[in-house]
Amino acid sequence: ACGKAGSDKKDDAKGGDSKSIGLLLPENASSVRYESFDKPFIEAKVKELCGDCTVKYSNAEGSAAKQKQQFDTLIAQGVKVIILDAFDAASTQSWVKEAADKGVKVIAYDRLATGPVSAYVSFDNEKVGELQGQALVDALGAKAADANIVMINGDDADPNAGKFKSGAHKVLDGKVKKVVYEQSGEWKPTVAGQKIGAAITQLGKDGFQAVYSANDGMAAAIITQLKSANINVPVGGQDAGLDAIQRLVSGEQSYTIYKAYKPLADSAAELAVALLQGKDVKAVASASIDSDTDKGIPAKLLDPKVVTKANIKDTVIADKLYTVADICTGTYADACKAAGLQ
Amino acid sequence: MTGAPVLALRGVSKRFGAVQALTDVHLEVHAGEVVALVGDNGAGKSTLVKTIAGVHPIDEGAIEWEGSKVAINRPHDAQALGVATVYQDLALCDNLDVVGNLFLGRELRRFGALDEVAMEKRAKELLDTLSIRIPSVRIPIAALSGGQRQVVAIARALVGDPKIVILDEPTAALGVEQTAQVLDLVERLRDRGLGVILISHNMADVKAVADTVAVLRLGRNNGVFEVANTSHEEIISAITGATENAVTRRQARIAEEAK
Amino acid sequence: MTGAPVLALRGVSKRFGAVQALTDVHLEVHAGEVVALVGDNGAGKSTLVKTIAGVHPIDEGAIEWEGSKVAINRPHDAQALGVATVYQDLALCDNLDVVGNLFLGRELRRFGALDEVAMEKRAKELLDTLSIRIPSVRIPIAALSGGQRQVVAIARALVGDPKIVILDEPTAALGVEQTAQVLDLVERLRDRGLGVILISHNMADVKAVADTVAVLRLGRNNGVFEVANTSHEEIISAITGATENAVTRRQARIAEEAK
Amino acid sequence: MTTDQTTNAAEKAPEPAAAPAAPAVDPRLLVREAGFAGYLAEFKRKMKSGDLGSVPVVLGLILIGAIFQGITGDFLNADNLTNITKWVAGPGLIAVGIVFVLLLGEIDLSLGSIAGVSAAIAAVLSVRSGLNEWLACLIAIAAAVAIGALHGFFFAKIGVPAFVVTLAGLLAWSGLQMYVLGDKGTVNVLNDGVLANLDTYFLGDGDVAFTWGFAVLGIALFGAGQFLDAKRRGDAGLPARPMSEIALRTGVLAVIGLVAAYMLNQDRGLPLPLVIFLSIVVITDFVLRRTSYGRQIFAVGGSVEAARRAGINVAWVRISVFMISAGMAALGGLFIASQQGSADKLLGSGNVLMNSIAAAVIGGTSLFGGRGKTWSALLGILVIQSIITGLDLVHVNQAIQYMITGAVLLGAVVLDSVSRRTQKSSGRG
Amino acid sequence: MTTDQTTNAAEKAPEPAAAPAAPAVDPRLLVREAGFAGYLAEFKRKMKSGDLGSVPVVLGLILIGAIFQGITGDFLNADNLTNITKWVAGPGLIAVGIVFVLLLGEIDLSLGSIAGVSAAIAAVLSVRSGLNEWLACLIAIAAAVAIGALHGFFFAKIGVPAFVVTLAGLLAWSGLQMYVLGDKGTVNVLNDGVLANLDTYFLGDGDVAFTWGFAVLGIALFGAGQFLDAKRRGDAGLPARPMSEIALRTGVLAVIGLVAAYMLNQDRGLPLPLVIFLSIVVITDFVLRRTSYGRQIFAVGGSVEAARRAGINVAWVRISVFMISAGMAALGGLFIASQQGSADKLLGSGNVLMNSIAAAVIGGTSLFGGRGKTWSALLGILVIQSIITGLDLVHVNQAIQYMITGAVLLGAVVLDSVSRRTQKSSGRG
Ligand SMILES: Nc1ncnc2c1ncn2[C@@H]1O[C@H](COP(=O)(O)OP(=O)(O)OP(=O)(O)O)[C@@H](O)[C@H]1O
Ligand SMILES: Nc1ncnc2c1ncn2[C@@H]1O[C@H](COP(=O)(O)OP(=O)(O)OP(=O)(O)O)[C@@H](O)[C@H]1O
Ligand SMILES: [Mg+2]
Ligand SMILES: [Mg+2]
Repeated sequence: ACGKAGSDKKDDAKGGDSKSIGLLLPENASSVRYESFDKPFIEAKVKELCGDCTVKYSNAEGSAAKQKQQFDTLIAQGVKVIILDAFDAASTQSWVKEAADKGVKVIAYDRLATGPVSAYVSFDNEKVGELQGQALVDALGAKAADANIVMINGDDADPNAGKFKSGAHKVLDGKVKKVVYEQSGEWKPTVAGQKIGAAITQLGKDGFQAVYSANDGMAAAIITQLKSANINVPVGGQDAGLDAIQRLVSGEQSYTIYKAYKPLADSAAELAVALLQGKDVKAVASASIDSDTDKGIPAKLLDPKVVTKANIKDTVIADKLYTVADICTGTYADACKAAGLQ
Repeated sequence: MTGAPVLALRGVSKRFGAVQALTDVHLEVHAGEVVALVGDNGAGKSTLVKTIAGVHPIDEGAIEWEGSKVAINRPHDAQALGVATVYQDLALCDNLDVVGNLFLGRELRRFGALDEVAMEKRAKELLDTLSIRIPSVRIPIAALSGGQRQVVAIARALVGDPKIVILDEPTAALGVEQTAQVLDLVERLRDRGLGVILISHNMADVKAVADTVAVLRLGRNNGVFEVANTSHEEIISAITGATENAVTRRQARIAEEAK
Repeated sequence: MTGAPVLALRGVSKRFGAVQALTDVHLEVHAGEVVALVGDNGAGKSTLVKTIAGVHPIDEGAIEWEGSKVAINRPHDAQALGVATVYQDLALCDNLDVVGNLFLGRELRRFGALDEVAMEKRAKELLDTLSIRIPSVRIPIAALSGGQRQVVAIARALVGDPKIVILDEPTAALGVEQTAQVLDLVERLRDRGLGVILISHNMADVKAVADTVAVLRLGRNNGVFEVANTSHEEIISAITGATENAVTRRQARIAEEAK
Repeated sequence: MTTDQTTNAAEKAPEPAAAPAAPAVDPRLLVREAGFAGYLAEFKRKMKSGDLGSVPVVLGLILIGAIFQGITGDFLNADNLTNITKWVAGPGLIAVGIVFVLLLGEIDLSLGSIAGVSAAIAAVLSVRSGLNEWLACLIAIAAAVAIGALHGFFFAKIGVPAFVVTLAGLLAWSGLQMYVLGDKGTVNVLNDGVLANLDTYFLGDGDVAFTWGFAVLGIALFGAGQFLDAKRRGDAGLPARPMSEIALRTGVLAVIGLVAAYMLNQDRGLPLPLVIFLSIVVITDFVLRRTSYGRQIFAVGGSVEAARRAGINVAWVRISVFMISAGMAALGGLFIASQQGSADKLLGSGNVLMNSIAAAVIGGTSLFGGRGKTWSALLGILVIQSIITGLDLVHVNQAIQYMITGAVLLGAVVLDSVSRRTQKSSGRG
Repeated sequence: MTTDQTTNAAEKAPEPAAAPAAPAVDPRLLVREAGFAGYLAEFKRKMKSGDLGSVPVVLGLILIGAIFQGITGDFLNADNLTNITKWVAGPGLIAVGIVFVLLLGEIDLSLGSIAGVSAAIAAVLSVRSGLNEWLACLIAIAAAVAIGALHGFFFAKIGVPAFVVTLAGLLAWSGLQMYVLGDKGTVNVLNDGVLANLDTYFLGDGDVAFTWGFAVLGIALFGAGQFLDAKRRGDAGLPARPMSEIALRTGVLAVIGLVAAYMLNQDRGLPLPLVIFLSIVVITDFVLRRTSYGRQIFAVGGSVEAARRAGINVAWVRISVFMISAGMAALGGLFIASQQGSADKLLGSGNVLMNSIAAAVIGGTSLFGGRGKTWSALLGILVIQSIITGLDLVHVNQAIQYMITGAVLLGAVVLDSVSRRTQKSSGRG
């Protein structure tokens, strides 16, 4: 359906509930994606599908307890459908059950929340790890078999970090010589930078031939430290942040993983509107997945993509995530020309 | 003593929450005059001193300096006029050493930096004139005895070049010898033409050095006396507000027992 | 005064870092005796008091209580023996009100909870005997004048049932009337058979109430005198360590000027 | 009594014995007139001189309620208010612990980690090891108290500043928390178990009688206590609150209590977390204000040296306060675990500690030691939780939320500080 | 001079004038004997009475070095040591700011956020807006100083406790940080630009002459300063350090400086961050110990009321200290941004503030105000960074890392506190 955007909000809040969709995102400290992509994309798609629907968004700032409060607040406001990107997916069992008892439907977004959720949309996180591993092997090319690898993983407390790690290991173990240093960077750039410093000290400048970084923020710090030690080896991350794309252009970073947020957000919005209007979700979520607590959840699983210097144009620019002008600022202009972006 | 007084309080009042500490108090101090301010405990002497020194601004009334009205809102204002104050609670920085405390706010400098050597020398000289033994001028105030601190506080008032020196019970913690030195000091200050306000509970000391005695009672003026023409008993009865009081009772009883 | 003294110090020494504050000090206090402890500023009087009260444990020597040796390592030990102390620096809790300070550590209780009513009544009675005006017993100590605090500290020592009361310059901040009351109090304590150690720089007060005068000089004993048979001058020269000193010089000068 | 009479009586009739010549009451003290008029007059004077007590915080709460109700229309819903009363228990209990530490003039930065570690212990023992849930909770709280004792020991006996001990604790115990939770991370609490019920149970399963009963009991106890106290003081000849004032106070409490009860009954009834939190606030308030132990805490907070010289065992007071605050934090941690349905690695981290400290301070507990009460934890956490919930209802952008929270916190405290400063210069600081 | 002589001189020859009868020097003071032997004797006495100064921290550093070298064999590599000296600059500069605030007896919880926000401002202005990088950095630092002034204003003028102002600041400025970084999030610093070079530049591009020069200059200045001071004191008749002691001190410094220079030259030379950090420590140390302004800071930290009565503008001292600390934090933030190659939303959050506070305290700055020096920031942050780097070399599990960091921090501070307590009971506390 279409209709005028920006319909009367107050009306909505009073009349209820069949017109608003709750959106709960987990944090915004480690990645900018939530507020710069997921939220606006979902809002836009919901507007497109249902002109007088509104999205009520809250962010849990990295706390499961806070997210629970936001969850209950939405229910107190009378919201009937909630898109939940659980900060701690294992915690949500009792919440989702409570909500289901009150007739509130929950869509697990990005992370598979436990409890009787109505549908699940996500990227395949293990796949992300596998792609990262493969991209690193590709970046090494023929030298891969003789290469020693340093791995800087995400925070142990984040379940997705474990999936990235195991996915990456699945590919790397066997294709490279050895993972010679592996530590958690806690998702923090400064920490990651210091870990790589320790690795250099211990292994020597020639002790490793590539660095796996779980995300781009840590990759940036790793690259800075490598540069200062005059080491030039492939480094990759994930998230496809603007800074990472710029590093791809300048050749400092080898790849990043682009999880096209748009299809993910669009699917979630479609599912939410469908649930709001009482339609079947199977039309969108045709796959099926089991969580720790429930079986046969309708699911839509999307494939992430690897971005390298070569395919920037076909991915993030084509998806209008960034414009060439965004990327090719000041110091990157020359590199952009060389890469054929300008 | 003619001419405008250096310092004059006209109808000063001060209130703390539910307590009216000072009511309509008048006081005059001339150059070269020692005014003793006496009164019972809690009479408001220290409060009066603090209003002059700028610690508490006054609620009502006026303060005149050399004949013209001035506003004293913070200690800095009083110091700028030339008031040096030794507080009853001393107000020293426990963590600084003796030299640091003596020159606090008026450090000697050399090429912009602190001149520790000059300050240390001058500190020793100052303390010598007050005949006190202090283990070392580089010891933090926290390690000094009560009397030693008191002397440091008195010496502080002599750094700089004040026109009026206010001493709030300066000899309370002092030994006989140091007390004598402080009384000498008060006389030297008078001779140099400074005005001195001396608060003391010791009538002997008051009679020894003061020219005028101003009595406060329950936060109000209760008479100003020329020391030369006033007896001990008159002052005490102005302080206690009665001719019959614990002091006279005690004396009477002892006299009786002696019989 | 026969029998074992209630309290006896035998060869007590105390050192603070680089300062030897007490060296081999002896002191005896009998029941019903008022011992005045006098000495110059920094002589070590307060330090001595604090060792008895358990604030600083002694380094060497022994403390005897009713004839037997005791160890006093913390204030609690001294209180348990029956020593009540009024410190020179008062040591009151500024945030508690007068009642709270008076009964601190010895609260009156009723059904396990504090009995504020009984404490407030008793506090008023205690302060009345010391004839001090305090705006209200529910005012925090921070709002009191120097003398008012001192009286609260003295009243504190009378709560409980001590055998020895130590007063470190109790009248330093007091007015003439309150001083008289405190001297009365000291005599009442003696009459009740308590031992009293009184520190004071005021020789008149000392001579008025003390039975014995113990002099400290530079942290060492410098003589014990029977008050009855000793002149003012003798004590002063024991304190200052010289017959010629600032006091005598001042007197001589004044006498000369008077001529 | 009027002041003039007193003065004259003292001056004109000096007693001849050694008995006092001066009255203990100072004639300059502007004594409050007896009766209700005097009460009102004093109230006005206090307002003017800035001695506002809890008034600004309560006004703040009303303002917050009005603003968010105006914007969203949902804020004063019964279920939203019920949610708020449930959610204050966790951070509120931690704030009670903070009040104890602040009264000592110290700070405990590890309370968040302690909340997290004890929630982890309780959950792991009851779920993974299958221990009885009550026992698991007890063990968790005992572990926290032991941790508090350890902190207290290093602080009071070894002399390490509390700031540093608890900073180290903050790191160490969040390490322990991860270790206890193990590789699997998050542990869900048992469905309908003790831990789950801490947050979700409503007394008598929502029976309205419980709510009314609780409210009426509280009001009656308060009124009777005030009345008996005033009577005893009057009998002993001490100044006492006039009956009219007692009636007014009890009346105000009654209105608040009954309205709250009515609101709660509109939703699910009387939430268990509210009952427990309120009871603990009342008990700790009694301990602090009416027992020797409480007096000792204030004394140590006011002047360590004076307390020591009064024969108080300062080390023990300090250690015990750290034990109490750790115990409170543990209890708060269990409520948080119950609320989120699990114990995870991040429980108690982030803003939890900050919010609890802010709550204590907003409620009026001094950061400088020796002044405060546990009620301030209740008032303060209500303010904070109302703002958080209100902002969640408004769904504003996160960055703006941060800034608003910071600004409101500052605003609340500025009001409080200004009033306290006026108060100080009026000599009651 | 020997003590007996002085006493006798004073007692036997009382001057007849109003001049002093007693000497200013107390005969009971155990004066240090002149010459080197006396120095050694005093050193022994100090050790015994617990007045250890920086000795335990330095011993701790040596111990940490030895342990990690033993375990990994890599710790004392030239490049590892160079890395450590580079990495200490960021948190170390924040710790210098903390030292200033602690000297006032206050705490600033917002310094981490301030570091973050100013890194964000510098990066956004220079990269996104294309401003000159020097100008961008200056604006960022100026913004931080303004923030500090705002905090100081609320603290000093309005009377809000510093703890609370900066807690609110912590939240508000991290909101601002996100807002400045905007939707695109992380900003890379310019390649080879000013910001990038803060961390990566080595003086003279690694020319060994710079390292040697810097070391020799420092040693010479120190020795000359000590010598001139002693000479002036001697001339004025005041007790002065004996020449032998000055030689010893200069010698020790020379050994440390030259060894460090040698090590650095084994790797990439003299890192810019080390030079800047050391220079700032030296300058701030001079300001604190040798200027009236520094004296005023100590006075306010020791007793606000005494400082006020001495005519010191307490409000200005407080505000300016918050400005200085914010400025230091901003500079620290720029170094951290340079180190990680970007400014992001997390910069300055998490452990950054904790580590800086811990550094100041470990280094010997008192949490209670009025005692400390900026050198403690240097020593403390060296300890902390050495532990972190050492643990990274050992590859221990994150949970264990947390616990070890906590435990070592505690250990270092216990030693320090015990020594300080002994010192206090010897009357120098
Ligand atoms: N905590 C301490 N640390 C170091 N030195 C101290 C300490 N307390 C006292 N002293 C020193 O011990 C000596 C004796 O001090 P004490 O306070 O006992 O003197 P006092 O006789 O009470 O003097 P006053 O009459 O001035 O009160 C002084 O020289 C003082 O500097
Ligand atoms: N900051 C304050 N707040 C409230 N009341 C105060 C404050 N300062 C002083 N007062 C009250 O004012 C009155 C006068 O106190 P002040 O200190 O001036 O007395 P004083 O004459 O110096 O007495 P003393 O001889 O004991 O030192 C006292 O009743 C005291 O309680
Ligand atoms: Mg006074
Ligand atoms: Mg003394």
